[in-house]
Amino acid sequence: MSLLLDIFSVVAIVAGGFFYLAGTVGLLRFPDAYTRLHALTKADNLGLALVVIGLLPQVGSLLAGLKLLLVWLLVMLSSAAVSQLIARSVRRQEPR
Amino acid sequence: MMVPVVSVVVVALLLWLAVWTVVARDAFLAVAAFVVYGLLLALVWVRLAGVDVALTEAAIGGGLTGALLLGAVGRLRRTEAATTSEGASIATRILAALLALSVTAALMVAVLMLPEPPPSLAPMVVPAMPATGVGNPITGVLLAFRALDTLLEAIVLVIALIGVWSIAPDRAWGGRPGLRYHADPNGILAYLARVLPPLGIVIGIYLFWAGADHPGGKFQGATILAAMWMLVQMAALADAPRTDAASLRAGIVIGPLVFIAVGTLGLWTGGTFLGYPAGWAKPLILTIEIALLPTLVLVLALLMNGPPSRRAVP
Amino acid sequence: MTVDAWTATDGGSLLAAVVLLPFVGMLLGLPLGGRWLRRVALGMMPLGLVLALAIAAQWADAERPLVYLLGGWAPPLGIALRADGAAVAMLVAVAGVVCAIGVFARADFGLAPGAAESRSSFSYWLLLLAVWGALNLVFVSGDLFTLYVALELLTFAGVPLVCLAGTGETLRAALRYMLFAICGSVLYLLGAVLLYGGYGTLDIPLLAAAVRPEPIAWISLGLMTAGLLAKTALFPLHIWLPPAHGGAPAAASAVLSALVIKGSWFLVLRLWFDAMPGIVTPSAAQLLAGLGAAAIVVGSIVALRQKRLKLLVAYSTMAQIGYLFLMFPLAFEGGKLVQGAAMNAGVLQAIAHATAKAGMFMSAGLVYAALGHDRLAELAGAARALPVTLLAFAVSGVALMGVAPSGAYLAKKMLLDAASDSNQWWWVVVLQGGSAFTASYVILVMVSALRRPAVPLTGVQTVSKLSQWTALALAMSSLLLAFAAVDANRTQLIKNPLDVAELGTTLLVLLAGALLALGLPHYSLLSGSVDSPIRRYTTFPGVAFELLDGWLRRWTTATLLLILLGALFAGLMRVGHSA
Amino acid sequence: MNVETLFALAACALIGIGLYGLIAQPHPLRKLVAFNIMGSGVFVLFGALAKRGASAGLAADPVPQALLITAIVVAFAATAVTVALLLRLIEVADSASLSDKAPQGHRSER
Repeated sequence: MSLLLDIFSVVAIVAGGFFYLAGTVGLLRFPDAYTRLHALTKADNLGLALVVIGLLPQVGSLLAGLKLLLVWLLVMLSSAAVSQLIARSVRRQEPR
Repeated sequence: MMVPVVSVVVVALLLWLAVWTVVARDAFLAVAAFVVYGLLLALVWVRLAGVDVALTEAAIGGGLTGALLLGAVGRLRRTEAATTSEGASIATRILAALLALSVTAALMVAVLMLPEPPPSLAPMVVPAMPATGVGNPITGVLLAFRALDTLLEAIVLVIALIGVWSIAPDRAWGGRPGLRYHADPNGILAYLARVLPPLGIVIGIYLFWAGADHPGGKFQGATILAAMWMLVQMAALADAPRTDAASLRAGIVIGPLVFIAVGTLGLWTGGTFLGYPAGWAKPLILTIEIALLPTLVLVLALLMNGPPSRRAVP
Repeated sequence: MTVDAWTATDGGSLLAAVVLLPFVGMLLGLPLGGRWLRRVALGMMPLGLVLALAIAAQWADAERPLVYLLGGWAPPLGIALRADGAAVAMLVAVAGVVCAIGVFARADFGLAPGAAESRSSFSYWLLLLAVWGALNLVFVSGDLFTLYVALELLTFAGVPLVCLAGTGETLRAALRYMLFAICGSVLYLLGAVLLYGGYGTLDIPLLAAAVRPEPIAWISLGLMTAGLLAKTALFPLHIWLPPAHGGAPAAASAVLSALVIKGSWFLVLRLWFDAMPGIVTPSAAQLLAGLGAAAIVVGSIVALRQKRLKLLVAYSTMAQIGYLFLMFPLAFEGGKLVQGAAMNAGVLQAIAHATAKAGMFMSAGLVYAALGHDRLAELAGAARALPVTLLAFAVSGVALMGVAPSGAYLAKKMLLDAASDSNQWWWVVVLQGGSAFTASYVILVMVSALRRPAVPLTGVQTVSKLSQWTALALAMSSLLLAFAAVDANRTQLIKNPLDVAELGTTLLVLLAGALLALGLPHYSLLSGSVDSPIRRYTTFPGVAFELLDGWLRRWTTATLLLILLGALFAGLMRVGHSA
Repeated sequence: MNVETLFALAACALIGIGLYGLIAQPHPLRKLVAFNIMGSGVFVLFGALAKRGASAGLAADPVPQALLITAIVVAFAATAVTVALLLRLIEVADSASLSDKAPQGHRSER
């Protein structure tokens, strides 16, 4: 059982790392602010989710698990809000 | 002992970011790199077994300092070109680089010659901890053995705030600090500023409360609470406070005053100043921490706000 | 080191009280605000003076340094407050000067009944209390990290005093001061960190017992000394001093010049004499005093070249700071730094300077307030309009020159004795030359002010009588300081000022000063003319020194020199120990 | 080599990098950033020394760690005062230059 859980964790975290990598490559390679935001928010949120899910079987207590979920929730909330703000500010600066 | 690869990678990234911060052509890029640097630094602290320091660094060193510098960068764009043209000559740069290198080399020599076994006060801290009634040795140092430093630190913050206020324009004295924020009341920022603070306040108070026995404490908690207040201001849900408000000023000084009062209580009950009567250490330490919390939240947020800049009476 | 250093003595709690009293005043004044600010500040001043005097009495009774263990925790775990003779003397002197400055500033920073709280009054009184508390902490703290916090307190309180006027010029001076001072602090902190790594303590007596001549100690002491010199503005690190001290309001300049710089200077004293006397070498002390000598020459000559009175006084502060470092090479006995007559002379010099310089800045400020300007070339008639003020200026100048029975005189005598005892004749030259330089700018100001104006002065504003007399009182206390400072077995040090040898020296000093005052300034003292064939040659050195000063006060030069000096000090400690 | 030595050596390099920026960068804000880099170098050095001092069952010497928290807060206060001064200078004088020859301000607002 614990071996299965360990394998699950490794797979989930490696997958999460892959999404982070993809998001970062997108950030560096995409041509404009909108596409960069697109790469960053989508890929990183998924990456973080996978890392958190991968870590959940490894935590010792319920409280620690709840803290991990809280971290996830907070990052989702702030990254969603901040990417909105960035996109709006980019659009405001564009010539119409 | 082998050095973990992660540490080597962190060090390499840290140095690269530091160089980038110093040589970047544009001030905005430099400050942005500095913010990332501050977050990376928090990782360094975790690797150095300093979770308390990591929290402080992430909250104050990276977070507040970074936000302060980012705010400043936006407002000095127009002076940047003129000042950059006063740059040092190539010869000066080479000389500066040589000197900096030799300082680094001398320090490295000193570091490699540090004594073995390393001196440490940990063996003295551990047996003294029971007398303080708290479980986190860092809290013990900050509020019992070296309580004077912590009291002075709170006073430093108050003096820094007086200093920041003192450069206000005369016409704005007593008025509100900083810019008046305008934001769409139904926009995403306002949404965030409504959803996040309840959660942030709980987390801030949790960090504060955990500080007695676990990593965390008043500074880390106060920073989060101050950040929540800043968020509400930026979303234009509430304005910055008037700097002549009596309640605000009382909140600013309550922490150090209670600290001094508790210290004097120790003197009065036959001990020494800042000494805690036997058995009373933990409640008194908690009293000090609770009194310091409003001071820290207010001063940290007001330092971010800057000097009063809007007329008191419109 | 005896066990005395870590056992609490009677009356130790007074040390905690003297540190906290000004801060309590500040913390109460902030919420009370308005007219209460001045009341609270002025109320704290006599209390602080009484506390300082009580500490002095306790110290004299105990015949040993006072020690207090905060919270009952002994170093290295806890923090000890200690007051030795030097600390007690500085505590009393600073309390006295703060009281006088408070009385002087009453008029400038008061509020009329019913008036709204003003920015300058709020800032001035709270910052004055903060400076005072920070200084007391510097004098009595026995822990290098607490001293770091004290230094930062002093900087954060001192910098805003520079820009109370709020003009671009003063803001720039304040920013420059702040940036340079935090460079100094970070070097100091770096040194303290290395010392902790090497010896596991930050307590000064424990450190003195543990420290060994090895790279870590040399590097730490070099870094910390350089950092502190930057905060003290010793030549060539005076980048921030002239505009900062010259641009602030008089009551603030007096605080900055008489008090704030003494904090970091005192810390150099603590480090060299108390924390690491075994590490310091004579050659490093020669360098330190050499910088002091250079400060006297450059500061005085550039002072003579100034067109404004306040800037002249600011540059004279730069020169006088040099004087404070002359005692270091004279305090060696058998190759070791010892706390003896030379160190006492240094502390006495600092107190004499604090009182006289505060008086001088006050008089300069009063001249400015009365005439509406402080241009030296247009001072004619000022002495007639403001006799008490100009008398205060003259008395301060005479006290600084080292004429009997001033504190500076006694200090100079003790240093001259030490110099001839240790066969360091060159310091005799510097000490006497310094007096001549001081004489020169006092003569320049007095002759300008005593001259009859071409057209009678009109529109002279009345200035507070109390402020004028306060300036004079401070100047007089500096002039009479020798009587207070001398102990029974040293009375022979004060000679009759009319004695032939004494009078001869004084006259020689005055003559040299007069010659300098004739040759160097922008305009001729005799004719008032700006340009003549002879003046082109006599003013040449002045112009050259002005250019040098301007170059040194560039940011890159100053920071490079800061690092170089740190390296030089570390190197000289190293060289002294390999020999 | 162990972790604390690695970080201590890196800290020395950070101090050097910050020092260079302090000397060579003309803009006050850049100097301030460099000051923060240099300061963090000093802090990391202290932290590495604390880790070296791990003993008596603690993972690090708690005294330097407690002092570090104080030092970080003091450095923040220094940054806040400097930023406020700089922004006000720009407001009044329309220039951020530290040189004596810079414009002295055209507005007489007080």
